[in-house]
Order: sequence, then structure tokens, then C-alpha cells
Amino acid sequence: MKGGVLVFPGSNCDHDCYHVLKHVFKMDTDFVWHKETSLEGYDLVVVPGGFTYGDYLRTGAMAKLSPVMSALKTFVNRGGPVIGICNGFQILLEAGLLPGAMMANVSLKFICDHVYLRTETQDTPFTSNLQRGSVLKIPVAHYQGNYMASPETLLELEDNDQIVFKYCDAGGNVVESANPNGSVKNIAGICNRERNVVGMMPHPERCSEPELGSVDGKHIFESVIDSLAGKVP
Amino acid sequence: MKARVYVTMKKGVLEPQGRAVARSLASLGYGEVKGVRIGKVMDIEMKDVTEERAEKLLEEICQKLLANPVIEDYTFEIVDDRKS
Amino acid sequence: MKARVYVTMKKGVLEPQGRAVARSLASLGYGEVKGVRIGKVMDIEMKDVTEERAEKLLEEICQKLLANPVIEDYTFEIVDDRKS
Amino acid sequence: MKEVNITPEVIREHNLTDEEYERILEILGRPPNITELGIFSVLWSEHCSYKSSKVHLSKFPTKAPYVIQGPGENAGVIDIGYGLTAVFKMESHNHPSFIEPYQGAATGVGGILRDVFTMGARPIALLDSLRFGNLENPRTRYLVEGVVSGIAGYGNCIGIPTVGGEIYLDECYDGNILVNVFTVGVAKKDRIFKGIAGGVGNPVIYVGAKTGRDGIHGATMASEEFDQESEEKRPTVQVGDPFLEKLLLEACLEVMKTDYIVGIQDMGAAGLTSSSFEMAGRAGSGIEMNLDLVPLREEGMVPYEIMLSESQERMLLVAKRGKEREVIDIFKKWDLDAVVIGKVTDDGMVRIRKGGTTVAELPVNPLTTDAPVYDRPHEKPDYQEELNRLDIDALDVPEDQGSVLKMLISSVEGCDRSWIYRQYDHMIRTNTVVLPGSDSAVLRVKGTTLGIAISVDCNSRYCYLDPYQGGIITVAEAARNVAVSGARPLALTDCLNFGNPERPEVMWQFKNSVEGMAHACSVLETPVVSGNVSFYNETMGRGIFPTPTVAMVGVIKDYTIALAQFFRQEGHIVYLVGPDQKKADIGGSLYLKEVHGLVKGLPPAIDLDYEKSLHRFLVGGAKRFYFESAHDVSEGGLALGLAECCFPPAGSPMGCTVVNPYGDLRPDTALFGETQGRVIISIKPEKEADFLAFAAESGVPAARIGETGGERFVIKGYVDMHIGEAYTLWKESFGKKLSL
Ligand SMILES: Nc1ncnc2c1ncn2[C@@H]1O[C@H](COP(=O)(O)OP(=O)(O)O)[C@@H](O)[C@H]1O
Ligand SMILES: [Mg+2]
Repeated sequence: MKGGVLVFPGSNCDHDCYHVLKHVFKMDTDFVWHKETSLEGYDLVVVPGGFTYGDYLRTGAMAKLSPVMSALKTFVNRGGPVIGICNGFQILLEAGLLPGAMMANVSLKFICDHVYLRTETQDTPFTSNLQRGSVLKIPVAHYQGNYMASPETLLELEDNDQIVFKYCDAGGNVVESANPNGSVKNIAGICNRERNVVGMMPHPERCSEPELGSVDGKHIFESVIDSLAGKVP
Repeated sequence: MKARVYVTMKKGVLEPQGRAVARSLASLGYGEVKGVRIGKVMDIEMKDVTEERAEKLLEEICQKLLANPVIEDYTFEIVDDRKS
Repeated sequence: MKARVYVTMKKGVLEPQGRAVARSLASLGYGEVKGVRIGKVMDIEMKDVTEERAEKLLEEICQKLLANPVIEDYTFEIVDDRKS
Repeated sequence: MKEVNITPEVIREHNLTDEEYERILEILGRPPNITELGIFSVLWSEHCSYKSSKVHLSKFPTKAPYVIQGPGENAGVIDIGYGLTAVFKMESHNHPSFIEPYQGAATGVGGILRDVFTMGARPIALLDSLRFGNLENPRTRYLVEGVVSGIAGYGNCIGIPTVGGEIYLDECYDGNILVNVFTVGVAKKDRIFKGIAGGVGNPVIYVGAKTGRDGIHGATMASEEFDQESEEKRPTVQVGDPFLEKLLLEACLEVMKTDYIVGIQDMGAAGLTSSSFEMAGRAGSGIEMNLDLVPLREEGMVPYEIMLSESQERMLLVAKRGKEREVIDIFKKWDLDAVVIGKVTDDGMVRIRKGGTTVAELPVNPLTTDAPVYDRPHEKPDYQEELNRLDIDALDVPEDQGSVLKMLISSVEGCDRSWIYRQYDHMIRTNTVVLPGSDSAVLRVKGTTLGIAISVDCNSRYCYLDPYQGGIITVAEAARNVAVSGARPLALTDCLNFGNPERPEVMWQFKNSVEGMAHACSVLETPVVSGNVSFYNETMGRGIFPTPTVAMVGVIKDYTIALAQFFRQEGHIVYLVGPDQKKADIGGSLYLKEVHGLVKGLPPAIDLDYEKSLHRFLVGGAKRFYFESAHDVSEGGLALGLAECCFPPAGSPMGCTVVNPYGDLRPDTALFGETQGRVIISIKPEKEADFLAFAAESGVPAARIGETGGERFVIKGYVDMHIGEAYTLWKESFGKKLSL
């Protein structure tokens, strides 16, 4: 089983994702430079967080034009599992691999803190080990996490069970006061229709080791590793 | 040749920066200001292009990069058409 | 009444966004683009103001809030003068 | 280029004195041209030459077996084991941040990062030390918002966590805010790079951003007293590009894995001038450069502008001859300009050409190592005695100590400062094992068991009241903040912020602060390995409190045992270790300032030998698992210190019930006095006997004062508050103050 962590100019969480896959989960893992044109041979692709191209113009706008993105689309079309975290999520939105767009946090401030997430669906390779309704404690760190989508898109997301995580309080209640950025319907993560592409603002790679205060992020990586193991005989 | 591209938020899209500015203005006593919406203005300098080519190019780069059609509209104008 | 305010980086002041966008366009094959500078465009809506008052108000809020005079320039125009 | 006449006026505009100009004539044997004059002026400025501070800085101890690089390079380097080093430095960006808070603070972050990665280290964390004026002044709020978002904007974008810092407000900073930023990086011991232009004939390569007309005269500006005229110098604000710096960082670290680099240095203050002269100076070589080859952002730039530009995100490096292509290709990969602009020579001269002619030709040493040095007059100010006079008995004892504590909990120095550090990504790179909010932040070093603990400190009230004692306490407190986490304090970097050194009272403050710090450093065995001096923090003759900020770096062998300051469970026993509170140790306290509006008296006494044993006790006790939490008692004394143990920034508060161990003192001095060398420690009941035996063996007094748990915060007979309410007050105060 082999994981690829995409690296764009300005990717900052590439090392963190690599560390978790390689050293926590002992997965064979490569960094994949954004000029690569193929993702042949990878079983899992992580689009990590950071400030690709400085977040200039719009977050994720320039990264979506990198050569590796066509390879990523091929990988997705073949059904390969992809997770975009934070800026990675924003890139997937810009690239049209996930619906909707990201705006600045309503506070107009960068926010770095632990938040709680409620799992809304078990039906993705990244949440298959989680129960619907289970609560994760997980860090966020972003300036543009205010997810928005047209009413039609939101309806579709709901009808197709594409909302993966919502911000909630410690008790699992999805309430306005638990929303760190103004995101519509407290959405923290979504998936595509085919369910193999997940984007989320919070950082599971920052809470996958006990010394970092929470291991709730592990479930997300474990889910995909188990899903892959199930598929690969 | 120089062009100016305007990228603004689609109608109906909540735009947090503009809202915050409007609120600040109100608290500074400028009650006359009822709304602010903030977009981008981009000054583009091009070389060795005809006006026709420039229009096509601008259209292309707006669609590909400068604006996000999910939330933004764009317009552009060629500011001077002297070949440079 | 509606007005449009343009806030752009002063000449000679680095504008990093534009630089990155220009590089990105070049690597996409748009070599004709020689430079990009990005600023803000703000659409302001005002109520119960005369044109004269609006001009004064805009001047004031540009200086106080909308622009950072240390590094930015501003201009504005009144877009329509129907009282609204 | 039109020749500018070197008139007395031009000389004065360049901040050169008549004597200094005489000296230039002597060195050159001819009058300088304007480019050369500009170069002299920046290299001989206070900022680059340290001309007023050098004689005192030499008093700092700078050596220890683990010190690999002391002051003099771009950053200090210490050995931390596993073949690794910690590389660190702190720098000020005070004046630029006052003029344009966002960009000033942002480029401050950019600058200090370059200082560290130029040595071959990957930066792992930042700290910020901030001073602002009164919050009633609306500009203060604008400055706080701007500076914090500038640090966030740059640090977050480049992906280096800002894991702590400090912030103080006092009206003495109204016209002169302080923005000091520290960074620490990790480098392999055998891969340290220096700013050396060695090897005759080797190419000199310019990399990074293009040169614009940014901040020309910025280096001189940073050393000049503010006056009305500085308004006119305004368009010289530099704008930072953190994305470009991220590329530069990655590209430099990549090129440093090769064997092609001889020396490398960032272009900081005075840009191309200081980097070229300093690199030649350190190597005892010379440099020849052709300015026609320098990538320019604007048209028509003259040599004077190119040499003095402070455009950000640029580096100068010297590569091995024949390896130009390989080096340039690595920078190309990262989409960066890299151009050979000259070569190393051996005649001790820097020669600069443009358009086929020589535009400057200057000897290196007189401009660098042999720049003017002044032993400026110093004298104790006559107001000092009055300042030190404090008759505590003449002050009323507040009736209700609980309300006093509430005042302190909601003061800027006592309240929750997560309003600031929530805007900083403090977790990126997943090394922060003790998050901001505790006395020090602790970062693990992946691939080892090591943790690096860092804290930045300065109590400038103490330094104002007694610069010598204040200097001692600053170092001791920084070391203690590191030690409470279980890490051994190893070395420090400083940033000495003072007023106008040409005034004897400022020089007196400077000299005494440095001597106090030096004394503490030698007793605590924490040498100074790098630092920075910022003079002229003065507006219209009104100076700031002397503010010699210290950032201490320590190492804990096993990061998994690092401690935070927060009580962890109900039913743990609370101990106060350290000397008894003394009545007089209320001088300069937060209590006096907040409650009585006074900055008076003498700072607390401190016994450095005891302090040293305390640190050993803290490190040893953590290693033996005796402690559950440890928190140093500083501003606000025992009462505020205890409250801080009950208030974790994330999670829920924990009550406690304790006694006042100093029942025979006035209650305000007992609860809010700031006697040094005290630490609040919580322990599991079953560890008590071992803990006490170890304290006795270490020569550290320990008094059992109470227990953790319950819904209330109680100091029996004095304070009884609902813990949740107190917590909310503490959490919300900072944001409320700013949004007034
Ligand atoms: N400007 C700042 N930036 C980041 N963190 C800060 C800042 N000011 C204070 N903090 C954090 O708030 C906590 C309390 O600060 P302080 O009272 O100065 O600590 P101490 O007294 O132990 O030095 C520390 O963890 C510190 O790192
Ligand atoms: Mg402390």
C-alpha cells in the first residue's frame, strides 16, 4: 500500500501528513511534487494544508492549475481515495473535484484551536471506522474556512449524504456557538458523489499521536487504510 | 497594452470583509453607508498583443484563474490600446 | 447613491499577489502578460446623501478606514447619483 | 547618474557626525561619492555597527561546552545532542511596526527567519514579545490588531508555528511600540553554514526577490529618534512576501544539502551592502559585484538605491567555482531568481561596478570590524531615588482581596492572551507538545526523544526601577519559565530595547541592565549566544522603560514528560516552593500598577545561587515524575499564579482551596507580592514523601498550601470565587479591552 502527499509551492503541512502516514502508520509514502504528471502506483493521495501560492488571489486558485492536478483527476476517476485537508480541501474545491467555495472566516481572523466534529456519514473510505454521530476533537488552523455553496448544491449534498463532518460542541450538538468560521450548516467536511474524495478543514494529522493531546485523527487514516486493505487482496 | 479586470462577489453571496467594513463605518458615525461589498481590481500589463488577442486572452485567464465562477463575476476593460 | 472606491498599492511598493499571479500566468503559457497588480474595489451604497456630502464622506472614509495611506492610493467615483 | 555633491547637509542627512566624516576622508584619502557615503552611513549606523553598545555587550558570558556559535554570526548555535543543534536569535522591528503595524511586524518575522535558515537550520518555532501604549489611545488598538495580524500573516503563511510570547501595555510605549520576534531552528551539527565569502574567484550569487526601492534608509531610520520629519520618510515601508520566503527557505535548505555552498547570508537591514561587506569581512577577503546583473523590480535604479535597498526575501551566497549551474538550477526549481553578480577577491576591498564603470570602491574592515565604537557617558538619573521610594504602609490595604484578584485576572498581564495566539498557527509541524498558555512552550524534535523549551521574558517595570536588578530578574525568570517545564535552560538570545544612547541616563540604564544580565547569565550558566540592540526608542525626548528582552532555550531529554502549568486532576496536593514572600517585594508589582496606579519601589530581591538549585530541582523532579504541574510565580504574585494554574486555555477550569502561607504579612503584600524564585507545584498524594525528600535534598523550601478540586477558587479567609465565573472573566478580558 502506497501513499502520496502532494507538494505545491507553499504546502506547509506536507511534512506533517507524511510523518503520520510514514511513521505513525508505517505506510510506504512519497512526497509528490506538483509538476509530476502521473499518480500511477499510489493507493491513497493526500492533498495537504498550507498556503499554496501564498493563498494569493484566492486560496487554492493557482494550485489547481498545477500539472499534478490532471493526474489527480485521473486517479479520482479510477476511484482512488483522496483526502484534502485545509488548504488541500480548498484546492479540491477550486479544481471542481468537490462542490462549493471557501470564504474568509466571519471573524476575519485566522483561527488556530481545537474544535469538535460530528461524523455525519460513515459511507466514505475515510470515515468507515467511525460511527455516524461520533464526536472527534481535532485542531483547525485557517483564515478561509467559511464554506459556502448555492442552495441547490446544499440540497444535493444533503440528499446524497455528502456532508461528512459538522462542527459541534463537546456533546455532539451542532450549534451556532460551535461554528468557528461561519460555515453554512456548520459544515466542516464533505465528499464527492462517488464518495472517494473527501475534503475537510480540520487537521487529523495534528491529532494522531498521544503526545499531541488527542488521537481522534487516527480514525480517519485508519479508516482509509482498512478500506484499502479490504480492497487489495 | 493595459487592462483592468474587476472581480466581484456574485449577488447573494455573503461577503464578510464588506460587512465588517460597513459595521466599522457605522460605529464611526457614518450611518449613511448602507452597504459595502469588496472585490478585486487587477491591473494587467500585456506586451505584443493586438486588441483582439488581448480580449480573448483576458476572457481566458478570467475563466481559468482570476475569478471563481462559483462565487464571483468578472468584467474587464482595455485601458489603453496603444501597442507597447 | 452608489459609489465605487479603488484602493491600489502605491507605485513602487511591492504587491506580492500580483507577482505570484503573473508568474502563474507565464507558466500557463500566457507569456504576453508582463505584470499584474491587484488591488481592491469597494462598492459602497449610501442613503440620504447629496452628491456633495457623498464626496466628502468618501474622502473621509478612504483616509480613515478604507485605504492605508502609508502604502496604498485610492480613487473613487460616484456611480449613479439618483437619490435612493 | 548625476553626481551629488557631498555637502555638510548631505552628510548630516546620512546621520554621520563631522568626526565620522573626517574619519571617512582619512580612510579613503579622498572624498567619498554619494554611493560610498550611503554605504558608510548604513554600515556605521547604530543598527549595523553596535557602536554605542559594543563596549558593554562584551561583558556577556558567551561560552559553554555546548555553545557552537556565539554572538557575531547570523544566529547563535548550541549542541542539543543526537548530532543536532538549536539555532536561534531574536530581533526587533519596532520603528517599522509603529509606522505600518501589519507590514512592520510581518517583515520582522521574515527577517528573523532568514537569520536562522541562512545558518542551515529549519526554523521550528517563533515567539513574539510585544509592548504597546495605553489602550485608551485608539491608535494602540489599531497597532495591536495590526501587529498581531502581521505576525500571523507571515508566520502562518510560511508555515512556522508561533508558540508563545508576551505582551505588556504601558503609556511609556505610546510613541514607541516594541515588536521583538524570536525564532529557533534545528540543524545538523555538521551542516552549519556561515556568512563567509571565502575562496578567491568563487561566484557571488544573488537569490530571491527582485530589488526595489523599498526601505531605502530603513537601516538608518531604525536608529534614529522619531521626530516630525520621519513622517516624510514614510513611503519607505517594506512589504513582505511570505510565499516567496517559503520558496527561499525550501530552496536554501535544499541547496545546503549539496557541497556547493561556501557561505550564505540574508540581506537584512542595509541589504546588499551589509551582506557583501560582512561576508567579506568575516572571511578577510574582498568582493567584486556588477550591479547591472542585480534583478531589479523598477526602472532607473541608481547604485545608491540598489546598494541600500531593503527589499525583503533576498539572500547573498558564495558558491564553489564551477558549481554555478547546479546552484542556480535548484533555485529555478523553486521558481526563484538566482544570478551570479560578482566574485570573491583577496584584496580586502569591495568593488562595485555599474554600466562599465566603478561606482564604489571601499576597504572592508574600516566599514565593518573597525567601525567607530563609542563608550558613551552614563549617569544615574536624578529621578531614580524618588522612583525607588515606596512607603507601603502609607497605602491603604484593599478591603476585599477577591476584588483585587479579579482586577488582576482581567488586566492585560493577567488575563488569557489566547486572543493573540489563536490567530497564530501554533501547532503546524506537529511538534508543539506544550501549547501556548504555559510558562514555556515545548517542541519535540522528531526522530529523537528531545524537547526544546522556549520562553521570552522581560519585566520592564523592574528594569526601570533598577536596571541592574531588573536585568538579573529578566534572565532568571526566563530560565525559570523553561525549567518549570522540566527542561534545563541552556543559553539565551536577547533584544535590548532602550531610548537614546546619547543621553547619559539611557546609557546608565543600558550599562546596568547588561551588567545585571551578564551576572545572572554567569551564575545560572546560560550564556548569551546571539542578540540585537534597538536604541532610539524615544519620541520627543521621552524614552521607553528599559526593555532588555530575553528568550531562553532549554532542552528536556524526554519530551513526553514535559510539564504544563495547569492543575490536572482533583485531589492533587498543591505546594508552593521557594523563599517566603517579603513585605518589600511588592515594589514594581502588577498589583501596585493596577490597583494603586504606581510604578515605584525596588524590584524584588533574588538569590541566584538558590535560583540555580531551584532549576536543578525542577528538572530533576520532572524527570522523577514527582510533579503533575509546575508554574512560576511572577506578575500578580501567589494569588494570580494560583489562578493561572486553574485556567487551562482549552478544556475546563479546575478549582482549588489553599491557605495563605504568609498570614503575618499585610494581605495585599502576601497575596500579590512578587518575591522571586517561587513555583506552584501540584503532586499526586502518593508522591508526597518522595517529593519532600527531594526538595530537602535540593535545598528548596516547600510548603504545602492546599489541594486541587471543587467548584470554587479559595484562599481561605481572603478569596472565595466561583471558578467558572473567574474563568470566564479571565477568558474574555483581552477581547473586551480591545473592542472597547
Ligand atoms: N504576544 C503573545 N504571543 C503569543 N503568546 C503570548 C503572547 N503574550 C502572551 N502569550 C502567552 O500567554 C501565556 C502567558 O504569558 P505570560 O504571563 O507573559 O507568561 P509568563 O509570566 O510565564 O512569562 C504564555 O503562554 C505566553 O506564551
Ligand atoms: Mg511564567
